[in-house]
Amino acid sequence: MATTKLGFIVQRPGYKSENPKLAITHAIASQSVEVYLNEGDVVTADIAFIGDGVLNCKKDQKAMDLYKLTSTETHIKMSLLLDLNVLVCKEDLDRFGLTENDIVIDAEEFGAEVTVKVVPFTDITKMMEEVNHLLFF
Amino acid sequence: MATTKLGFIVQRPGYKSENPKLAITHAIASQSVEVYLNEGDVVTADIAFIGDGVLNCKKDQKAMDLYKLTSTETHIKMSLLLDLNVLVCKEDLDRFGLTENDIVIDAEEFGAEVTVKVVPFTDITKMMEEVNHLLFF
Amino acid sequence: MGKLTIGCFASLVGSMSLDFAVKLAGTAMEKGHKVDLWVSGNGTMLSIKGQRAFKDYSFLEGPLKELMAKGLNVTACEACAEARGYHKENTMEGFKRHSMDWYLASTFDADRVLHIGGE
Amino acid sequence: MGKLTIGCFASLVGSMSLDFAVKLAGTAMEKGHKVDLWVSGNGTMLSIKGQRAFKDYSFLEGPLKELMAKGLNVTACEACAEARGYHKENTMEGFKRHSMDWYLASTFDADRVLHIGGE
Amino acid sequence: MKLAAFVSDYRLNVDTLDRLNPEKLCIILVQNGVYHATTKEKGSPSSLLQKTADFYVLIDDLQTRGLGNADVADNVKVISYSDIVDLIFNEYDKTAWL
Amino acid sequence: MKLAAFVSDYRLNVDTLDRLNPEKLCIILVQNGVYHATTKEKGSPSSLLQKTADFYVLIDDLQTRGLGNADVADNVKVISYSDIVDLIFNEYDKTAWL
Repeated sequence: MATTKLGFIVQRPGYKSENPKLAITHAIASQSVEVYLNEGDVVTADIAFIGDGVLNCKKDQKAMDLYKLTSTETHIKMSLLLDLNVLVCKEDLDRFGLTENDIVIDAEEFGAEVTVKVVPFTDITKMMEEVNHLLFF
Repeated sequence: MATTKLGFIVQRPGYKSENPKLAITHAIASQSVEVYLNEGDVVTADIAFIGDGVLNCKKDQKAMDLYKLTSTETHIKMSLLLDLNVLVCKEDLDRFGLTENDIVIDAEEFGAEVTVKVVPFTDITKMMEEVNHLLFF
Repeated sequence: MGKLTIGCFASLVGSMSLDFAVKLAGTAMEKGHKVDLWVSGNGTMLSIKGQRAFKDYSFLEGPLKELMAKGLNVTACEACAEARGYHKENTMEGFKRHSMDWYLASTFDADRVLHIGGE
Repeated sequence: MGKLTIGCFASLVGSMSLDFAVKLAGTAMEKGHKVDLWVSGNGTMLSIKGQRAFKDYSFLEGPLKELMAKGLNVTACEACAEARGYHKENTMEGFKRHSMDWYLASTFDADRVLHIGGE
Repeated sequence: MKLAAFVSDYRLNVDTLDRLNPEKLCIILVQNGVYHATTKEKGSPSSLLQKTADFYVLIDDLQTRGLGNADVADNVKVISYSDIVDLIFNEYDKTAWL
Repeated sequence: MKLAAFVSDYRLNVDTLDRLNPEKLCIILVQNGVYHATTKEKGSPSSLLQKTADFYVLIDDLQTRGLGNADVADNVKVISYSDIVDLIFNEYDKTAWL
């Protein structure tokens, strides 16, 4: 019985490249990893949005209406529904003049119980220290 | 009998994206465009390297030896062989501390008669004014 | 009314440059302009038939077929497509494949050229 | 000796990140390490069989086959491949296709993970 | 030259716009370029908006990113795809995608 | 944390390196990141080289671009693929590709 912890760090805004969405979909895949592992072994995935990456978290993204494409907002909500730990850097939100009111915080409409956590960068550093491997997007 | 002039402007270094090479291969395609046009009608393509794009022009690129990939240097020589007008911004070479000795200037080994022209940016501006359409890479 | 030639080198998935190109092409045609669309490099992915309509990815086969029916002239770079494993038999009906000179020829009588290259 | 898991999301043509990933994998294996290679997004292009060996483009089918013969474990994201028109029948022999959890499972007992994502 | 320049990224990796000096210039913000119209970092708008040019931003690409008219700087006009077609055909003779 | 950070581009569009403060840091310059090791703009070396870190540059990627040992700044060590494998297995515990 062992746990491997991964930290997914999203540093860039969405829609210019597939990377921010792939970060979320890969992190979500931690929920089905058991089929490859021995009983009790797990892989966990925390997601942190830092730098320009926090722009992915803006709410009311109309990608589906305008381009028939699932929004990054919806992807973030899916990760909450699956109980992932999602961190957003407070200093970067501040830098862009964004508050918790401007970003995706919960996915209550899907029944998600966890919420996005707006945290100081020191908490993200701590997560980076604690995980076994880092994946930067 | 008419002529349409195109200006291909390469602003980025090579090998990170296919764009600088595609600029050259598309410009070279001006030499075979007549099959689609009426007799006497032509399309010309000038190529200008500006900004970080001048780094494409460094000589002695070992891409074939190391990665089995045609170098951007070879592509530039092909464009000289086909008599294209290739301009390199002097101010940008100066900025990087590069001289004519550091870059591809001719393709004499293939029998090319034209050479790369190191010119001040004002000459590139003039080319941009004179062409019918610009294509930035 | 004029002619617009659009060239796009970006991948179908990720950058949304092809989404932009197809929407712009459709809008220009609605306004009575003639449009040629050239895709090269990773943009040749646009030419494949039977694109899977995952909602997570751009899916432009539908809108593209509508525009082709209305006269959109769309061509992929043959060498770029082959290098990516996209062969003639996987190409959407009506989507042409030529060498790069097709794009340059299209600019010959174009009133405007929008080359979407940067990345 | 350890285990290295490499993930790469970049296209076969253009960025040279896959060239880097394959060369690094080969070098690590020569030094006695075990290597898993995961390709996702545009990187799934690496999985296609019958890659045309144009010298203008990266051509990694050859080196990859050699490494697979020596034990390289290489897998493409199935959904990413399908979205790009790369189907099972076009996949190089020995190149596996799985969902993204394969990559995460590979990291479970990896000593080092190099995730090549940025662009 | 009358140039319509498209800016499609927020962190531009080219400085071409600083060199060009066309008779008439507009900058059309599309894709992640729309952040130049909306984002203030530490209270300062994007330095791009200080250039001498007419500025436009595409509404579809604003809304895709959760942004709207209220977020846009005063000197940037919000436009549609239809407006882009008219601009490039009627008011400019060349385009540049940077 | 002992972090081996790969820099693969010349014009970095992220500022992540400015935020990280690991116990031990190296920066491995690969692909177009090699220009940080070789390029002086107006005589000044890349600001990246001023960070507190050990610097390495991949010889294959230098030579691919027409560059070589003689072009490399004094505080950057020229290394091979084999050296990269040894660095990440023996001296660092995590990697970051920026």
